[in-house]
Amino acid sequence: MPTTPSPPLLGRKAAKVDRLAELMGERADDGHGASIWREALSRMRRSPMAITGAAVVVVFVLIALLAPLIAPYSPVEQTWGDEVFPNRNVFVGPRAENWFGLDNLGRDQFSRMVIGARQTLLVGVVATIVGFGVGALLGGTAGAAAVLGGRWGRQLDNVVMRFIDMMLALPTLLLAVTVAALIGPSLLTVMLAVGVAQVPIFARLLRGAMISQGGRDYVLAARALGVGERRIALTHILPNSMGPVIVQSTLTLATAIIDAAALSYLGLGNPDPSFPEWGTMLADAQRFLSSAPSLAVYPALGIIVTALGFTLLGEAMREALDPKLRK
Amino acid sequence: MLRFIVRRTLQLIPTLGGLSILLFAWLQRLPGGPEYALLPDDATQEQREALRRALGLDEPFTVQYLAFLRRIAQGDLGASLQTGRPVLTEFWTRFPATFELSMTAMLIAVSVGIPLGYLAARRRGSALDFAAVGGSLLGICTPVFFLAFILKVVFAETLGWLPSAFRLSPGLTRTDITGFVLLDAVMTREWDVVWDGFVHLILPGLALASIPLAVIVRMTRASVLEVLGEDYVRTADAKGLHPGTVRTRHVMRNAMLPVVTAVGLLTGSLFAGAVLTESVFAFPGIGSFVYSATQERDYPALTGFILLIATMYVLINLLVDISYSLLDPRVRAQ
Amino acid sequence: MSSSTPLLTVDELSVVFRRRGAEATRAVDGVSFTLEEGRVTGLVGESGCGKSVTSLALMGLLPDRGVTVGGSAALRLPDGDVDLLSLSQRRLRDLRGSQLAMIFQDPLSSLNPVVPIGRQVTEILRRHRGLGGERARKEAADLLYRVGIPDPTRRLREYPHQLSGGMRQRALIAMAVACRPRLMIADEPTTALDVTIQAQILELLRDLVTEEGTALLMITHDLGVVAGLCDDINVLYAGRAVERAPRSELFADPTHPYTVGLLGSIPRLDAPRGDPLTPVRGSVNDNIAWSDGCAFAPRCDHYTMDCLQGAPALVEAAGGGAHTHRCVNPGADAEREPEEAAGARTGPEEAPAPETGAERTAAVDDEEGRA
Amino acid sequence: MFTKSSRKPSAALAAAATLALVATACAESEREGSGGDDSEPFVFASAGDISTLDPFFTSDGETFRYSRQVFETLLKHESGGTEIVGGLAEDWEQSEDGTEWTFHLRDGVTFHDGEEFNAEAVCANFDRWFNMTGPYQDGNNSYYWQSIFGGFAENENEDIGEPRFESCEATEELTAVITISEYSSVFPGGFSLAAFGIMSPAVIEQVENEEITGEPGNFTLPAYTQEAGTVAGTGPFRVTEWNQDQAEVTLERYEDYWGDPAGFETMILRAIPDENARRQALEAGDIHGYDLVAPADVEPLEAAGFQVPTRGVFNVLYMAYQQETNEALGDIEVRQALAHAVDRQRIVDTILPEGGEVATQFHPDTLDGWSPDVQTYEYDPDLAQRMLADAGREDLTVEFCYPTDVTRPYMPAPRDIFDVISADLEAVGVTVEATTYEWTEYIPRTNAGDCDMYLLGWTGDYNDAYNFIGTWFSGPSDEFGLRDQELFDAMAEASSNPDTEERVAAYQDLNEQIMEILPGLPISSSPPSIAFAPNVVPPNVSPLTQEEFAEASWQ
Repeated sequence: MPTTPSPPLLGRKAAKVDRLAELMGERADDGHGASIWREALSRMRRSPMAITGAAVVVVFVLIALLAPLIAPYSPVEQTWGDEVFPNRNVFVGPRAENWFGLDNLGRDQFSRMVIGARQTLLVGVVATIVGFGVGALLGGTAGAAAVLGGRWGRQLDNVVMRFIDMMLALPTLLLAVTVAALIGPSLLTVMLAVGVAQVPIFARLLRGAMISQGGRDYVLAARALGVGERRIALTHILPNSMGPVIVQSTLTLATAIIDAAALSYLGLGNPDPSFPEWGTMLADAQRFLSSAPSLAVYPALGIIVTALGFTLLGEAMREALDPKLRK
Repeated sequence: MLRFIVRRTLQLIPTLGGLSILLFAWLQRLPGGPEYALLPDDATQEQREALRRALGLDEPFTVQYLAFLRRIAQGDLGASLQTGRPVLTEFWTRFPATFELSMTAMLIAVSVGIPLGYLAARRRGSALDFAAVGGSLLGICTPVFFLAFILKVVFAETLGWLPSAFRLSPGLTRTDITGFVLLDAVMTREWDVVWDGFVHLILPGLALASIPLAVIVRMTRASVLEVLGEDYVRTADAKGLHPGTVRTRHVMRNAMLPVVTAVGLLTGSLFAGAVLTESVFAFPGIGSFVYSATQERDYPALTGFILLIATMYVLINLLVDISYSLLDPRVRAQ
Repeated sequence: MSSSTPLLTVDELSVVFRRRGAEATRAVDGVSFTLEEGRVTGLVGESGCGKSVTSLALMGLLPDRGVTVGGSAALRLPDGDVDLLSLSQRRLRDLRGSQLAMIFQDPLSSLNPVVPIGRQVTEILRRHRGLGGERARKEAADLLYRVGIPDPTRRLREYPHQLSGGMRQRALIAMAVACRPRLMIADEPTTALDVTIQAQILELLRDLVTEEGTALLMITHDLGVVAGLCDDINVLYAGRAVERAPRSELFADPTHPYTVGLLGSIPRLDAPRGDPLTPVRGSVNDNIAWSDGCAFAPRCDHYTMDCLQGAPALVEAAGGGAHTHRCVNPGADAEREPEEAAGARTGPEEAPAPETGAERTAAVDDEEGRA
Repeated sequence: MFTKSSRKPSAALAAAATLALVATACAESEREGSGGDDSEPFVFASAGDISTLDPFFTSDGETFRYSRQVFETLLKHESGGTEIVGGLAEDWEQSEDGTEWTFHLRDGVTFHDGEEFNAEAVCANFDRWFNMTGPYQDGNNSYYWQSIFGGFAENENEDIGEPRFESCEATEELTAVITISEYSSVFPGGFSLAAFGIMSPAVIEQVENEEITGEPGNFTLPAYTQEAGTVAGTGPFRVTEWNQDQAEVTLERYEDYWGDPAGFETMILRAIPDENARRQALEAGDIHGYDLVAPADVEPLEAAGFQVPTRGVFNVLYMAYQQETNEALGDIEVRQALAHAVDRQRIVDTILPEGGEVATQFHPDTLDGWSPDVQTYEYDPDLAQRMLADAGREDLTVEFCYPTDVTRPYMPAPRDIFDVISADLEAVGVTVEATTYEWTEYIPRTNAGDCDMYLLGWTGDYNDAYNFIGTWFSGPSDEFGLRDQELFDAMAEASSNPDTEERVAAYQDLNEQIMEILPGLPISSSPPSIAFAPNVVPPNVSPLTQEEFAEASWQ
């Protein structure tokens, strides 16, 4: 027996509240207060595009990270070199010990694909970091200068943007070819060339985002509150402008992998055959397309699926972050 | 309007000027140096040194650059090391081929991409939409040279429907007026040449179109989706206008604005994309020449071609900006 | 002016949105009302209450897929009645612009930015009246002049962004009245405009209704507009009409707590300084499904367990006649704030136009517009 | 019009073919049987376009392929072989000391422009070349003249060597005597070089005042070298068109040719730089033959009915040791050990085209001077490992260079070859650091001795062993870091000996010496492949890649 009986009114009220809470349960307010990113994430969790993309990317990254554990053989040793005669059209296809068969020098194709994933990821990531780093530096400088205004600001913005225009006037592939031809073929060349080609894109994107953020009311409000200009640029505008840049990074990973393949095809790829990389493998294997198509098909599929994964993820992120498409 | 054009044109000067410095500096520093490309494999070190002196490669950078600028101003881009012919001549003899190829690719991209993008947007979520978006993603993610290869294997080697290489069948006689194969052939009514030129453009055109097509599909789709949600489209519907009128005058006219910009940028980049496609299809244009120029360290040709391609790219973008401002009265007013 | 049968009879209109992977939403849930020629009927409520969806449903402008429209909307035409909701798109297109016209909220975004004003006016004349070329241009200029745009021939050549906000709304109205429609729907036509312009636009609408005998369905969240313009008023909440009355009765004797709340959130000149406004708590998101009870209950100060026993029916108010409401214990509010209700009675009658500005600021939390 | 080989569309791929719907309609009507009719043009794809119609100005093989069909030289190599035989000269003799060369010219030869061919015409050509001035003297515009005949009548640049050419006299209508200052083993081979194709004297007169314009490095050759219509030789084909925007040279049969008329009425040379694209074009029927077939394509092409005749071997691929850059390689025991470490047979078996063989010395056995008694180095990794241990070099590290993006006739897949060698070296405990350069940079780098070890080779210009070994071992060089004056002196002596028999014997000695010194390891000699469509009767394929396409015809 309860010592203090509840007053009827209170009981009734409590019941009412419970009933209401129950009715409103599923409509609980989840949007308010959540950051744009949390919101975007929850939207992405519902998008099949994002899930597919993320799954591909996760699998790819896992393979790349765990490559040495997964690969059953050395990707370099020509263990079965006496079984393959490319000049006589003798190749070895998939079999029990070599799941993807042997390459043209008698190496285990599966191990090369697995280790290749790691190299490919490395190329993509470093190229993206180069593009992102340099591009964000240039774009951020120009953007901050433009937002802060003043004569110097405008001039700085102008100078940087003219430079970016210049780079933009060189179509990306030409830019990459020129860079690669300049420093000679190596893994680093590929990464730099592909990265440099992405610089103007990142720079313009960040500058554009910063300028549009600079026009927002909250910046005006911060100004009105006497917050220092530099502080506004660094702590308010910049972080709020990163969305499109981060999306672009994801997309650039895909572009980098594809562009790296193109450079390899043009003979500007990584020359060290002991580090298999999908682009180089594809470009190399094209010679055998008529006699041993699978040598080209494995790396081609690898590139396409991975690039697709990153693209899907990037596109899903873009959609999730785009206020216009939030519906 | 005129002021807009003048201002935009003036903006090109520092861009191109800076570009020329950048290019010149880059190419001067390419390893190997032109003296290696000029001489046969077994030339002696002394011969190479002599050539360096003769070429003025031992002079200070600024001296070399000023001489370079002076020559450019006179329309002299030097002679190609590979062929010994003037770079400008090389460019213009190859330009028509690449132009026709790029235009074919763009035509494919635009004529397929825009309707497809529109339909995908109109039927958002349908199988068509899924196929269009998926296909365009696939198009972007497939290395162009691999795609070109597959196209050749399927249509040229296996089916034998289309030629796998060249711009025209060997031995075909044609009257050359402007260098533009199709244009000349139409002017002279050489219909066999028109047809031959056309079938030779299909495969490389398709390969080159893959990326612009993918971009245009997705761009059109996104743009149409956005415009379809705009109030003025609802207004147009509320006026009871024919769906055709609404589609052309109200939806497409607005949705095409960003697509026009993209088409411009893509057209410019096609000249670079041609490097891959042309070399796969042995298509004798700017791209295959640039490719062999990088292989052969053909300095003057590489400098000249990149400068000309960049100029062309910049000019195309100027044209796009101008046409954009014609299409969008809001930009014009600024 | 008004004839025996109403021009438009909307009966049990319902609109359900279905999205893949999400629960169906009943945006409009059995709304009924009538429109008479020469009269202005108001549809009032917060954003999200279904008023805009109602108008779009009547115009047939809702998307084809994912939307189910129920009920009927009989429009009286010279050659017999038609049900707007079951007409073919082709037939509807013939009616839209000629018999039915609509004026939208944001005049800038409702005008095509890349087509000159003139073209946007003449295209409707060409479509429905077969006017072309010079005649259409002349007629368009006349129309612009009629809606109060000076120098109309010049304006015809201009683009929307070159016009002021009020001018744009006038141009939109010119398009709406171009074919002398029998029925006009105005969806928040003044929300995006300056206060002074708002008044002018409202006056213009009033004049058009009076002169042409058009029936006007006025959709607004702004009680000031309602007070100044509407003859009959429907208050919508969560897709249902919660109260319906002629203007004077509604302002004099609001019975539904929601209506009372709306009226309570209007600042008034005759209220003592420092008197707090009494806004309605929460937002339109804080409701429950009508099937569970009164959707307004979570925001209502006077709900009882009875309110949670299924949807309340639309009943005649104490005053009787045309005044109906949907509330199980309507008395509570009347008791609570009698003097406020009384104040409202006199207020809107002589509501001066400028007041609407103040009302607008009071309602700024409703800034999402149509989402 | 294009013709197609009529193979059945594969059903599996047909599904993917919807994109080309447009083309289906045409395919049927355009398809026509190829072969039989000699008026159908024969299309041959090379890796690059030609650079000039007058071959004198170039050193480029693609141009020579064209010019050999249009211009003839005094001497030439026998069809399909390496023996020097009469060309425009029916026979010839040399003086005892090898400085006076008398050529007895063929009778009844006419130039394409109708001019008579005679000794005057020959001397007009040589005098023209000898008396060239200005930009014509630039090494870029007269490379082969300078390599064979030294300098000019008046050298305008101190870098140009002394002239070896003295005079050309038309002693009789059909007898020309060419005098040189001193004998060198470049003769008589030099007279067979395509750069010295004999051109009509009327043309020479016509172009006398044409100038090379531009500056060094930016030369523009005279207009007549760029547009067909002026040049005229005596060959079985005359050039009727050079379409530079299509990279296409059209040759027509010269009906008044002195020898057997060409089998094709029209022959077209087209450039397809990409090796895969060349193969696909042949398979698709766009061309009827191409050169530099990848070894891996040989089998599939043959299986599909294409002809891939085997050329004779006339090149060598070697792995060089730089004895100074890496002092460990200065140790003969290390060099020998590494030689034993490499499985050259596997390279020949798996990578090189059929007909390739392991090389025992620095030129193929087709050349006189090849010695059967050179020291050989069998594949024996255990021995290699032991020898390295004996030399105290168990932890040897070498920087190994190979070129990218290039197919040389002696080296079809540099990267694959490097891969195999590097794996072999690693197997005996050597650490291999891979470095690559693009071909144009690779040559100077290796010449300058930047690489410890590298791959390189040579294709002969004519049948003389000195053309091979003299290239490398005639003097101190940075490419091998070789400073063996004794060897160099012996080389010079051999080369200037006009007596062929003695010279050949000296070459054999030299080859034996070289293989003991082991400056590098000769890897292989292999034939570059050439392919033809099934309906073509191919010409005799030449080890020197000097095919005479007049011999070819439709089946």
